[in-house]
Amino acid sequence: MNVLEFQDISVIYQNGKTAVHNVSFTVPEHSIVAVVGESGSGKSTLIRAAMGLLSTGGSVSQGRILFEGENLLGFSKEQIRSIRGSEMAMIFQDAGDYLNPRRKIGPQYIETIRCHIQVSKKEAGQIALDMLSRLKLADPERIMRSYPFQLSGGMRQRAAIAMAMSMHPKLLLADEPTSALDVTVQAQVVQEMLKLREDMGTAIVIVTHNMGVASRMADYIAVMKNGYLREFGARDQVINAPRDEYTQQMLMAVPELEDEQIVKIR
Amino acid sequence: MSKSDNLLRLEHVSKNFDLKGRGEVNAVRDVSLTVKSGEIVGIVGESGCGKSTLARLITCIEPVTCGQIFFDVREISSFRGKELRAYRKQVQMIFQDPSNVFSPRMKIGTFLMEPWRNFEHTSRPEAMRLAVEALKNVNLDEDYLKKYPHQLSGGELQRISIARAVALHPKLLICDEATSALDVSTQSQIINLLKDNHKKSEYSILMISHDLALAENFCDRIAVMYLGSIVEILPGRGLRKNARHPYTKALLDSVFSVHGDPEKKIRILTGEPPSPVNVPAGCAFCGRCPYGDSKCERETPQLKNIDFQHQVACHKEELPR
Amino acid sequence: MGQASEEKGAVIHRYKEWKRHGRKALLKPAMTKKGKWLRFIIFAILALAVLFIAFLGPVLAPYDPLATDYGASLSPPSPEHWFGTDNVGRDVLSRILYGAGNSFSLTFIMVAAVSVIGTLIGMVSGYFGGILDTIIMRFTDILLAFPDTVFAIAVVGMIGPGLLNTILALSLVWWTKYARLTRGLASVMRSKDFIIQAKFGGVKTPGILFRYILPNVLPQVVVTMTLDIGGMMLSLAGLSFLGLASQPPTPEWGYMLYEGKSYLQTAPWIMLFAGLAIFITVLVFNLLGDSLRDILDPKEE
Amino acid sequence: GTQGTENTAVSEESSAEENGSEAADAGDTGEKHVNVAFFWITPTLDPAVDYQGWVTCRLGVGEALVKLNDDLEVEGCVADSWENIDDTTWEFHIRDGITFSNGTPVTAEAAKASLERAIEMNDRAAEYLKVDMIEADDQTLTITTTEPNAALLNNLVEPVFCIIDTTQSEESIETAPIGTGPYVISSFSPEQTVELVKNDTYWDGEPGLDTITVTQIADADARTMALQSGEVDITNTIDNTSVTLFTNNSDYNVSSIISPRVNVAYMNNAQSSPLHDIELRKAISYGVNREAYAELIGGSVAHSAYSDATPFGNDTITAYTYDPEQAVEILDAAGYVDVDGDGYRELPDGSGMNLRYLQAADHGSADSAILATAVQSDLKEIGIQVEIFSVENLTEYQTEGNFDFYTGNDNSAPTGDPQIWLETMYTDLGTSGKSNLTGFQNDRIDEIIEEMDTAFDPEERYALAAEASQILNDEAANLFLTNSYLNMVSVAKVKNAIQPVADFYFITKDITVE
Amino acid sequence: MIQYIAKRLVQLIAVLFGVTFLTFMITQAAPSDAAQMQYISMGTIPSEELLEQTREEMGLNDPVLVQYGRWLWNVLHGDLGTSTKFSESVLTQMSRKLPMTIELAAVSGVIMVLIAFPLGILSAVKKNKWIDYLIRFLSFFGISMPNFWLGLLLMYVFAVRLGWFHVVSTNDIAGIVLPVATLTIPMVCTYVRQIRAAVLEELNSNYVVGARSRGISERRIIFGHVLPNALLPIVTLIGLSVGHLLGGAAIIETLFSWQGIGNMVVEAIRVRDYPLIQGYVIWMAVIYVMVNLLVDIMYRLLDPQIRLRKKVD
Ligand SMILES: Nc1ncnc2c1ncn2[C@@H]1O[C@H](COP(=O)(O)OP(=O)(O)OP(=O)(O)O)[C@@H](O)[C@H]1O
Ligand SMILES: Nc1ncnc2c1ncn2[C@@H]1O[C@H](COP(=O)(O)OP(=O)(O)OP(=O)(O)O)[C@@H](O)[C@H]1O
Ligand SMILES: [Mg+2]
Ligand SMILES: [Mg+2]
Ligand code: NI
Repeated sequence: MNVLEFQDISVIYQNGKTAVHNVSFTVPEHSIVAVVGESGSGKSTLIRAAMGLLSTGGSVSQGRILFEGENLLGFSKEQIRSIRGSEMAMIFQDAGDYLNPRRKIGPQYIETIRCHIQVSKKEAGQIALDMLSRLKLADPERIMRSYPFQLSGGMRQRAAIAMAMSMHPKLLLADEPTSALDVTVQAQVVQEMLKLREDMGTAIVIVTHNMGVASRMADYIAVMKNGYLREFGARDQVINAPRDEYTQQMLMAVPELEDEQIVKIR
Repeated sequence: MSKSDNLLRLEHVSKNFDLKGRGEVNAVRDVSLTVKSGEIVGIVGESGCGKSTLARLITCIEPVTCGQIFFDVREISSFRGKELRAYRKQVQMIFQDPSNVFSPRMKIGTFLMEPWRNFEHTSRPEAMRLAVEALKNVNLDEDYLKKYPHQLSGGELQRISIARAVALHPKLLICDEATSALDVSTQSQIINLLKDNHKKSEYSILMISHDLALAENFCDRIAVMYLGSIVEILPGRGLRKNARHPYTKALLDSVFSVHGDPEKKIRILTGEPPSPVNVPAGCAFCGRCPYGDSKCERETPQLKNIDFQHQVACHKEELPR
Repeated sequence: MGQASEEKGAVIHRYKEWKRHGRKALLKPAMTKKGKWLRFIIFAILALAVLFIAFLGPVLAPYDPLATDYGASLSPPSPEHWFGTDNVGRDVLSRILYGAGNSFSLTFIMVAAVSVIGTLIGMVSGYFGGILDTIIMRFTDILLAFPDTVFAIAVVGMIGPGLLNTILALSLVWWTKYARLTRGLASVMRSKDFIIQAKFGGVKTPGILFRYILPNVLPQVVVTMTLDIGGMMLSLAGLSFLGLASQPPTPEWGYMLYEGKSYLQTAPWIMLFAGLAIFITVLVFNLLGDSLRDILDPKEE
Repeated sequence: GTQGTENTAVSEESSAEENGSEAADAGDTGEKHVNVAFFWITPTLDPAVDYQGWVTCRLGVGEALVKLNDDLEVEGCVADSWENIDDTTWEFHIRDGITFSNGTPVTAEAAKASLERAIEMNDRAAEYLKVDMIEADDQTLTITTTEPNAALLNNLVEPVFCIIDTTQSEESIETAPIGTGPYVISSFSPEQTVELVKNDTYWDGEPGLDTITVTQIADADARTMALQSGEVDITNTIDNTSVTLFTNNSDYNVSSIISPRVNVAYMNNAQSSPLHDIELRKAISYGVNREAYAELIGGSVAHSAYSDATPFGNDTITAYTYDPEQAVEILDAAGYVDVDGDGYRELPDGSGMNLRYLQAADHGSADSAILATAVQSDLKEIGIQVEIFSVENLTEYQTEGNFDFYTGNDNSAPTGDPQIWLETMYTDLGTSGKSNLTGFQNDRIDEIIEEMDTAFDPEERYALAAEASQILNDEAANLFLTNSYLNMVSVAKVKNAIQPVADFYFITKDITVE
Repeated sequence: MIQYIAKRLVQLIAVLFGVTFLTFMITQAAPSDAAQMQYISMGTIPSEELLEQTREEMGLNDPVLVQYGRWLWNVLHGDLGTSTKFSESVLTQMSRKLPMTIELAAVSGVIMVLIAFPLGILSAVKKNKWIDYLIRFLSFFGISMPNFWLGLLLMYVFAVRLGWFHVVSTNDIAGIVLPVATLTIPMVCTYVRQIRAAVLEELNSNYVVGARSRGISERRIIFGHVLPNALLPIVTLIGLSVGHLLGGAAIIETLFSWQGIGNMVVEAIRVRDYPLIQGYVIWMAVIYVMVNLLVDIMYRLLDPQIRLRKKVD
């Protein structure tokens, strides 16, 4: 069964720009789909459309987005709100930016949990702490007591993942979750996300610039350019036998360490 | 050591930023490095490790806190006014984000003519002609002269920056993450452009990047920085093979390869770089280093030659490769 | 002083702007570019019309604004005197038309002088920073803390009333606003890559100030200037109303209000029309400035 | 005060239909109350300080030994009779049975103490009386002067000489001096309000009201509007144009008289000013249309330094009439011609002439500005250029002598006597010539003043004053423009609110409500 | 925190010195000195010798710095001199006028907040709906109106014609409504736009998107996140404008015969009452100091980024 399915989606912004053209692809259960493509190609637009969080003036002009078989676009505001965060969650490039800078992580976390299940603050706090420790974050209590800016980028990103995962959503949408991070930290986050899928079976759609990350994480890769989906396929096929010319070009352009290049030539 | 041999020499250069009562940022700590004429030297390291600061020190945008920088045997910290301008004519810089480099309200033409007009006092028409030529050099036509920066793409802007930077035949070109804001395909075009250009004219390049693979592809030598200091300088080729410092290795391990084996286990480095504010003595990497011991905590390791063109700052030189 | 006071200074500055003009709605309705231009053009035409009237006032005025006619004093609006006459029988319409010229030229001179001085000081202070910058900014901080008119009144009080002194007093407070604005922009720009790049292009300091920084602060300065025309006009009118600025019998709107105040009931037309003249002009320029900001403010993009 | 608030509440309810002239009703208590607006209430009420006595006097709290009636003649008050024993000795008899409002009898001793206190504390008081010695014997008060001072009787009406109970502490004199008037201060907030209650032991019959609230409203327009809005029941000195709102309106009573105040455009007779030339001054005097001004701001045409309200000699004086041709003739003859063709005449030596006219607002009244504008406009007609400077601190400019004209709205007979005024404004004699800012000098005027010192007969004094007036006119000393009106306006309920000619009076025992 | 306040206080005292010195110097530059003013207030022209003698007595011939020192010494002892106009101590004058100004400032401040907040928030939340357009349109009117003109019109309509309120200041409702209205109408108009902008700025920030993505309800987002955050700039500004109000709304106070400090200073200026003007300026400086301190403290309390920066590094 598919968790998410884009059916012929087009998104248009108020200034008349069509940012996404007739995109269709599916996200099967427990799978990781990486969306790659150059900047401005509509990657963020696409996954934000699924969340119903298009920035001002954007709207889906055509197509359907099926979440577990139901058309999200037909949902009422309240309906979509109730599945956000619980059924499908999202993380962003700079997690700190997407948390209220003037409130501690703890209250925001608890608030999120209590938006979806009827529990006391204390219980919610416990859930939060559990989740944080599950993601192997050192000193979860301190994280709960910290303001976003008091944590390093990596910590924040992982805390954000924890927050997103605490309702055990079926789908996690990640918009460039590692781009703002250092390579060493990026590796940590990538590993974490892979573990999530293993442990909880969450399907993940990850938007990234980094072909290396896409290649390492994804089961399927979607390549976008100028709002069009150029290629969608299983990871091995896209990486090793790209059909689309643009994909080929792009893969050629990615610099690789010497020893890896040998693999490529082979 | 002849004059032409060492174009740029940094000796124990440090830079602290005063945070006004909240301590000091040790952005660059005791860095020594040489760049030979015609050589391409890469500087890699994570965000915030002091790469850009180093570039700003070399270009006299910020004064050094201590240490000396020699350019063609002359110490640059004393440069003022005319001398400074003459120096900057020889040392050009290309910035990370091309959209920040252009004054939003200045036409490309004016921007391009600037070096000739100011350094050579060329007449306007002549400067214009030279500008067109410079544009051709980076595969752009003269229509661009009349455009405004916001009408162009990042790649085009970066080409124009390069065109201007190499216009007056500098001796040293500093590229501060010159391609990291661009898409991969644009990135490779720019890199190729730089490569071609470098072949034609004999300047040195100091290439700052956080992309190890890119650096390996492009540089003769690579300096790896961690928390403001250089931990290893090694030849550009065969990074994985040569790397000795645990940090360099960890960096290499963190790189995800497109064509690598997806099932390969990710070896991760725990923790994150400490804050550069008031860095304690000892090996800066010690806290995250799997081999760190009490000596590492106490003593700051110095760069030592261990091979041709290969220096490492680590107490554990004998560690397995 | 740390960032707290820097930020606070910025907030206070914004507040001042708001208080003077109150049009700093940072986010406008997401209007299309065309809509913005249309709005701007409409207000520009209106503003031009006001200016047109101001400078053609002497031609358009049916009477000599100074000619008294004791017999016809305080006569209500009529076909001969559209806006009625004042306490010594002068034609109110003619006085308003002539007054437009006076009110405008004063306001313009002031806005121009103040913006040039303020912008220069702000640019230099922001670009070079250092102790000079600190002093200038502390100074403006203090000036910002005083209510504008009251400060001007106090200065007028010390150096004596009169139009020139009033202008001086208002300018004394007002330049700080431009200085703050441009200083803020310049000090941010100072470390911008394009300024550094200019140095690599061999541009000398004056070149950087005038060819790189100035063009980039100019749009904001122009917007502020447009908005200031209204604010300045109100301040001037306020001081005139307290009898501290204009001298009789010069037709000037604020002063006409001052004169007309005693006839609020017996000859309301004097105040009504003078007040309306100020109100409409200020409104038009406020709207113009607002729409200009929409077009020029890069934040909108 | 609570009283005021109550009334307000009443007027608020009824105002919709009746515009709140109910205020005097004071609800159910049956108490007779009015709200009065003064244009000025002092920081303290001590009559001996500065001009504060004027306020004490206007409040109906303080009374002097003698007072002025509406013909500006002296009448008895605290003293019921007096005698001029010789050139330097005056004997007053203090009314029998008169008491201060606190019940203490007013003896000659008490009056003496009060006068001496005033003389000690106030230079003006000393100047007015030139006292050598005061003696008190039972109800008889004898004043001896150092030199003949024929103006003494008149000068004693000055409110600085209000007889107050000096046995009070200095603090209570400041906030609530005890006088002999019809009303007593019950509370005082400086520069804002005074609450008055009636003096039950008043010597001259029962005062017409139980309580009064007096509020300071400095601005004439505000006073007008406050009257209309029902906040106050009585006020005075409102602009002439505003008075038209109340005349022919049965809701209000208007009491209007010609005041002793004269609107003057003083001219600088000193060498430093072009107006030093009498021909120029004459031409200017012919060039101003006083009749029109009188119409414009309300009042009568002024003939001289002394208002029509004073008993000294206006009808005998030949004054200037509006005659622009004559003015032009004089100017042409004296060599003031327009050489450069700009429409304005130059000085005989050919240099430009632009006369500085200093104009200052007087108690918030617009009259001085109107007059300045009118004079400017009229003089333009005969080719004389005048530039008006609105100044607030007139005195500062006057002292510098940096003016050609300045405005004045002056009471030339503050105590009903002509001498003081002439002495201060037109001579440099002795110490008293303090305010002769225009540099006027005339030997005959100096003589007249000396004669006045010993002219004890009022008729003689009046004749001297008239002569002086004529000289001032002949010399074209200043532009005496109009005599102002004084108005007192009250709501219909209020009876007997009459504007007295001497404007240091206001609240009288006669004012009452129906 | 206490240490911080102490530090700020020291800085602010320096400001106080600066301001007082400046005023003192400006007064020195005035055309007539204190000796002249003394005579002028008596309406007399002193001779040169007399003037010189008085100057000597008053110490006006001492070096300026000595005079400033003496003056400051007196000020520190609560002696601000004697008002030339009212021949009364400046301190008494001011202590009489201040309560009035404070009353007006407090009432206006509260009313302004009560009106401006709901309107501003409404306008932001209903961005680009007709109510937003209406509010913004009206606010332009309020801002462009000369406030004394507005005051006079209000006075005429509501006091003279309708008789609802008083023309002249009194301490009851009827007396305070009009000045407060005249003061608050333009202020409300500016604040509505400001609050709208601040709320919109917050609404457009990423954390709102973040909160939405976590399924938090719109109401909670607005009242739990956006408003508290928007409060920081707004509260600061309101603090400041209360500071301004405390400086006395000169024109309004004059117009409504409100016996406050603004009215006083206008009068003082009219008659060149330098000691009174100086007293006023000192009061303003004190307000500046207080408001600044309050604003800074508020910043520290409300913005954890600033409060905790030290610990972060
Ligand atoms: N609010 C908006 N209004 C108008 N156009 C928009 C808006 N947001 C995005 N766009 C446009 O839509 C296109 C797609 O943007 P999007 O952010 O989805 O790209 P992206 O692939 O995520 O790029 P990046 O890799 O830089 O994040 C871009 O051309 C962008 O300019
Ligand atoms: N002007 C400054 N004042 C204070 N600290 C500074 C300043 N400039 C840089 N730093 C600090 O110095 C350190 C090094 O900064 P630098 O910009 O050189 O890093 P970088 O290696 O170029 O990072 P990136 O890859 O993100 O560009 C950082 O911690 C930074 O915060
Ligand atoms: Mg994106
Ligand atoms: Mg950098
Ligand atoms: Ni080590």
